[in-house]
Amino acid sequence: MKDELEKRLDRRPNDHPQRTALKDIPVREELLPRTVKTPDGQEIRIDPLQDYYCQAGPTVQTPAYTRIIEDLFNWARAESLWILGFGTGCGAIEMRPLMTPRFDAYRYGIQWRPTPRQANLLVISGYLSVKTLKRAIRAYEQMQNPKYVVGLGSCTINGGMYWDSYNTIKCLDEYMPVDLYITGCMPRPEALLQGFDDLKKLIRAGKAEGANRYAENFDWYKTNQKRVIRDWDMPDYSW
Amino acid sequence: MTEYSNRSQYPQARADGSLDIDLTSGKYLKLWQGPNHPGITGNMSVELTVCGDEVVEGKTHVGYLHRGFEKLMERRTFIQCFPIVCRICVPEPDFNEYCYAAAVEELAGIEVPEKADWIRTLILEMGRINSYLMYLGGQAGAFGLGVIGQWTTYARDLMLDRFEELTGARIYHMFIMPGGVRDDLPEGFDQRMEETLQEIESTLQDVYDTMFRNAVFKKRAVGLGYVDPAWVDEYGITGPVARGAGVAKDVRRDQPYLVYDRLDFEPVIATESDTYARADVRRRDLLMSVDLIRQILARMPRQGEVMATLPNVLHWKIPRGETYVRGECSRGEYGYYLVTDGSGYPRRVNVRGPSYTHAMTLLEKLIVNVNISNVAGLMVSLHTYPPEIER
Amino acid sequence: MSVRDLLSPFTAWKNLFREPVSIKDPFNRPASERYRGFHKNDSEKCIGCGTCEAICQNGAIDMLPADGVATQPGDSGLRPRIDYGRCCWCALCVDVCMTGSLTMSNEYKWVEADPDKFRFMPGVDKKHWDDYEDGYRRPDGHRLNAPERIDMPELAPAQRIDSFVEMVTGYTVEQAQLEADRCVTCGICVATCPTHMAIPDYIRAIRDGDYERGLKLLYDSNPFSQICGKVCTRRCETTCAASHEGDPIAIRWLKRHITEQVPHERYREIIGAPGPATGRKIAIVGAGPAGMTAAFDLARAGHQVTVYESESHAGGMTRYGIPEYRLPSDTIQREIDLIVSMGVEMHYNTRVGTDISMQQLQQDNDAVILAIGLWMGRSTRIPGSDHANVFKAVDLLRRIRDGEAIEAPKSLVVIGGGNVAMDIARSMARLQKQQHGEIAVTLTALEDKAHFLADPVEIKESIEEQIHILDSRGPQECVIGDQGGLVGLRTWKVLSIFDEQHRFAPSYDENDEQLHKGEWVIEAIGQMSDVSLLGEELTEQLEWNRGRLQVDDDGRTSESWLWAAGDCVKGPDVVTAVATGHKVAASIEAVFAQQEAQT
Amino acid sequence: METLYARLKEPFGLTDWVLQKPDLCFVTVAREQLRPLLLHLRDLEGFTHLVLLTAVDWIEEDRFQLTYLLHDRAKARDIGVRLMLPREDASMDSIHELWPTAATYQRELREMFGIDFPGSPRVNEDFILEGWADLPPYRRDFDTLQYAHEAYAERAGRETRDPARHMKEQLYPDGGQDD
Amino acid sequence: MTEGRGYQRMKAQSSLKDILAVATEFERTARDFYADLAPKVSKQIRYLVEELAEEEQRHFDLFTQLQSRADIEEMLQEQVDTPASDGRFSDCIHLPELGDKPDDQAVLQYALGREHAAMEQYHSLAESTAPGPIHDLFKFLAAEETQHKAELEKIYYEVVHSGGV
Repeated sequence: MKDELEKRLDRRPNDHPQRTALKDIPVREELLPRTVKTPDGQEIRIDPLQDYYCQAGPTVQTPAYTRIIEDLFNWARAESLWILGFGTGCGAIEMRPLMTPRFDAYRYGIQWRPTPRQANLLVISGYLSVKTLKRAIRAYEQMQNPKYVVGLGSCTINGGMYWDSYNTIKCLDEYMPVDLYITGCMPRPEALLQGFDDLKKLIRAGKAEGANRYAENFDWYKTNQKRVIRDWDMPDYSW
Repeated sequence: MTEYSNRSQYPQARADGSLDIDLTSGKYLKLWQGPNHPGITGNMSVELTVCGDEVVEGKTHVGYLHRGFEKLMERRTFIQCFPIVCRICVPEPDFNEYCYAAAVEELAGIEVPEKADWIRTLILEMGRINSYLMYLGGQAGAFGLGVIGQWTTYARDLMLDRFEELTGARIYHMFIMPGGVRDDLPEGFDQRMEETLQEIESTLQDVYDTMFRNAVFKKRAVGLGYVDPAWVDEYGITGPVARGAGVAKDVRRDQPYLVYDRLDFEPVIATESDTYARADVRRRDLLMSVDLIRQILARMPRQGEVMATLPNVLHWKIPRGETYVRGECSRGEYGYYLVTDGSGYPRRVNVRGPSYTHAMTLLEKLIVNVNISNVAGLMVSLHTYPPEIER
Repeated sequence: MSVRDLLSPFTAWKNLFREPVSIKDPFNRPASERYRGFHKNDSEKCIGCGTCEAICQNGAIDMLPADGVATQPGDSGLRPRIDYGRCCWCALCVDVCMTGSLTMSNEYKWVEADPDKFRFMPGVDKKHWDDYEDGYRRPDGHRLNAPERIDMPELAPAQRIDSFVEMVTGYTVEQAQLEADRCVTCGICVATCPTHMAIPDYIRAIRDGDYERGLKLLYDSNPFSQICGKVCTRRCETTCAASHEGDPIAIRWLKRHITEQVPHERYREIIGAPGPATGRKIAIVGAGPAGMTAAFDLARAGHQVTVYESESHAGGMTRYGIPEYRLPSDTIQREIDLIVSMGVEMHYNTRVGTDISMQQLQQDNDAVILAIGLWMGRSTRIPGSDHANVFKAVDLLRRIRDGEAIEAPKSLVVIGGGNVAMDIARSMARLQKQQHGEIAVTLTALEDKAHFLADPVEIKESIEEQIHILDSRGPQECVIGDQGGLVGLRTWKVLSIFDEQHRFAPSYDENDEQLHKGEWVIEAIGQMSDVSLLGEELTEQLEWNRGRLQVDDDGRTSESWLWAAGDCVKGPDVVTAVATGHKVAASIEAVFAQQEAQT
Repeated sequence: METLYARLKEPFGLTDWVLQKPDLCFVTVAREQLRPLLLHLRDLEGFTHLVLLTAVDWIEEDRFQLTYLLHDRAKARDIGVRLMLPREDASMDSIHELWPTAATYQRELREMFGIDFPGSPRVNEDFILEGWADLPPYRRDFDTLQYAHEAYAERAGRETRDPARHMKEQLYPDGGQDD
Repeated sequence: MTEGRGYQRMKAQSSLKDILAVATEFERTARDFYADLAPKVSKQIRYLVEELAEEEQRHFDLFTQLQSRADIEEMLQEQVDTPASDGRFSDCIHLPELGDKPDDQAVLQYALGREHAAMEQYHSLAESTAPGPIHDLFKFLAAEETQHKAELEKIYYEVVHSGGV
């Protein structure tokens, strides 16, 4: 899998003369261990990296049940696509018509959720700036398994019109496992519905294995992520 | 102005003007609102320092949508810039197209056919309606009135249908080209537009009844985010935020462009200068746009060209010069500062969206003392779109 | 707060009684008529010029060879492949498409698990939206480049009709810039130009105002650039991408413009001096464009070149076949002087075969080039065509260019519809105007107007100059009066010239007979080479191919020492002559190099 | 506008006056005159609104142009004040006390052009970019395409041909006079 | 062969056999004429004459074969109405004065006239014979000559009408 991904993507050396030495990136203030006084006057010691995050990496989730049960589960998963309401790029603007009466995605079991913990579908609605990529990875990692990623718009596929921008990533599948792409700039609500419908079919067929791909190739994805996120100041896995 | 604060808890200012906030004291909590947060206007975030449920300091963080347009345009020819500018502001892309086209036309000395000016005006007003409808949904949603957003998004979608049949696209229209507009109005457009306008008016009446005459909304919006008229110049405030403060600032009237000098309208103002007043200014402005569209369709010439003859755009060079072109978009003054150097590429483009000042300095000023639950409502009331800040 | 504020929101309940606004089937909702959806390309119409690729700011378009599409003059054989991982559907590619082949459908749904599948070649890779009717196409009149050519300023008919002064005055810098601006730099024309001039590059030089670079580019491939700038048959313009939906770029006039912008004394320096002497000797028979081009190349390579010319001046047909009003003598002279300045030895008034034999040339030189052109006019050989007042156009044109005083008849008839016919008709009209004040020239051609061999511009200008042009007339007889004087030409109406297989098979309507009055009849139907100078022996030794000298691709004859170039091999056309001149020179160089390698 | 220029030309040493359109002009001012000029324009001439502050990189001339665009609403007119800065270690006086919004513009200029505005609030904090370690991206000598090529993976499988070259290869591979 | 003799023969005899004999003679003389001409013309246009000679040889061979076939003996005795308007056929049997060194145009003009006459003649002969092998033969020959003439006209146009530039 890793080899295949490597092959598909035109690799370029990370270091080039123009780039100056990295700034010395300190760990975020919030992540430093500290002693905090609670409102009731108690002093407690907090080490965020220990206390807030899981130390283990992601694991592959294997079907634990018989075929029939698994199919039933997949049917249920397919009919409950809960999208994380994280508008990462311009495509987010077509999500609103989609979720409102005219296109009414709710009738297809699709709804918006405000937090990653409640969502199983991350829609990357267009280009990702490096700054947003960092948040998108955290959001993705915080989502429960099984989870899916849909790339929306040509800019997620091969950079789109930001192909020469210094601040956006070009191929989304380099940084997170993508189950489906919907092309367009931007795709219309109908195209999104079509995409979600196709995703449902994939899930029902048990082929939407992005999360497992992520777990299997975690190191590869991390390397790619860290290659572009130059100020990596967070735990490697944000679960 | 409602008094929310209990100043005894407040941090003191240091000598350099920043606040003396000691997170380890336990008095303060750092709370990030956004970028992934339902109460945020687009992909941005506000770093809040709260004391209890009251904000003592708020810092706007942008850059999540930065694509470097101003840089990208420097390596695109003048015509190649035309499709990318609309991406700078998603909910109201047409202003980018217009301002860019007008700046290029001015520096290149291109005369735009009159009919194209009318169609451009029509499109800009249609875009304004879209943007306001989206705003109303957002503003209501920020205070828990979810249904308004359902209605306005539906109404907006009807307008998107009109956009689609006129321009060939729903969101990024890429219709206002340097030199004019791409095409004429389609057959039977007026009729369908009138139907859409009536639907929008009816929706707005519903919105008025359920939002503006709603005790909940009034309770939360009145008095929130007071903007002193004196700040208008100091903070570079434009558009409905300024008009809500009683300052009748409207580029359409002050420095008429396109065909605004041939249309009848007066800038909408309110004096209370709070979230409610601004919402109401926008609602009335929206109705005015409905009226303007009717005026445009009644008065525009139906014959003639819609596009000037361009030189071969593949090697179109524009002599050295600089200019600034502004227009009144739904959030305020939108402007393009274009510098050319005689080559086939812009030397420098600076896009100045109204959110640049509203979401940064003004929001950071207004957010202090606000209850956390009202932060979203306050942000929406400034009607800011982050991509036009960072571009 | 009032009670009203509490009650008013309840009006929302009225929506209970409303029809739902949801779209019942959002999966099959067609987009609007103008929607900019997925691309379509009419592969037949597309010429692979790559202008779509050039304008795409997303770098979404690649030009690649397509299955079933052949590379041929006017069609690169490439077709656009679009990457939907890049496209933004701005449709600039549709707007700029030079042939109008690229359009858009109103299809918009495309979902894939594999991101590599979003690349496709519209019109070649079949898609279900290929036959969609709706979708964006360039609106009428919406152009991103000016479709109309900048008119070349020229003397009005009244000003030019009584003189041989050059009628075309040349572009101003502003006009040339505007015209050069129209070029989309696709380079499709280069393959059509016989000598493959770097057309887009020198047009770019005009846009940049860098005329010296432009001149260098011209002379890199064409030492007759000044002449071609005025009289080239400009086949390049027939394949110009701009010609599909507008006027082709005035490539010839732009070339002329470059040559006019550079001071003549700078030419030699820009073009560069010849290389060191090699001691090799080459004889060239004929100082026309082919011979002189070969002379230019070979002299620049350092060889000793001698040119034998039977006339008193060099230039061949450009001097003796083209009237002064189209190509002034000083232009030709400048061109020739430039070539001669590379160290070419000229022998004028020397007729090979009479003054010096081919055998002699063979003995004295390492190689001999035959560039003898097509100097003998063909006759229709209709009855009466041997009358003293029946002339051949080439002969007359030569006499006029030689400065001979010709007494023009009061009326005359020209047979032929090619450029030579136009040249002689217009030359004679000028003489008539000068001598009699009246013009009475009738021009008859077999072809109908749509199939005239002459340049349309020539026809237009001839009509402006009061030449009476009759198309579809088949000459039958030069009618001789009782006193033995010529009365005119009798013709039949041509019903058709070509049969279904496009073969020449004229059919006449014998009932539609006309007599065109004329004291002279001038035949301008074709020319041939005078190969008698070769002598019987050499003629027998050489291989021939259907009446022409048999040469290989490089212009080499069956005799290892003899090459042939120009109209006598392939023509008649100045720029083709130049191209064959280059070829022959290159071939000789290659043979020399081979010989060097062997010794 | 002409009278305004005539009045201010001498006292503030203005040069390169351009009347771009009836309600917009540009002038160039020397660094030490900038602050007095802005104050004069704001307080006495009615140019109370700072529309924008941005920079242009004239790398060939080795300098940055700062443009302060001011708006006078009462008279509906604008003036663009240009100021030229040497490119090397570019630094300029902050005007955030004249207009609080200037601080944001100055932060952006600091980040995108590397022009320093000492004393401007939060001027050294990341604004739009995060963890940026290269040249400030709006500088002309920063090549965004090259950066994108080197920093980000692109999908393989793209290639293209030049029509003229392809035709030469196909139709007259050896016959070209012009290579 | 002198002028008029062929024509007389054609007029007088009207059995198919005789018609064939005249036609054979026609092709034979032409073949000989071209064959004789070939070495005389300049080498550059010799191809033209040689091609013409080959063409006539083919026709001549065809007739010779036909006459030697026994199975059509009977049919050959059949009387047919000879076309009245056939002057050209016999005219063309007569050898033209092409001069010592004819050029390509002269050769082509002669050949064209000859093909034209032959074409018309075979055409009318085909019309006046009853359906059967002979009828088909004349039809075939008429088509042959028509095509041949078309080819020659094309060559003529290309050689003579180069159009001029």
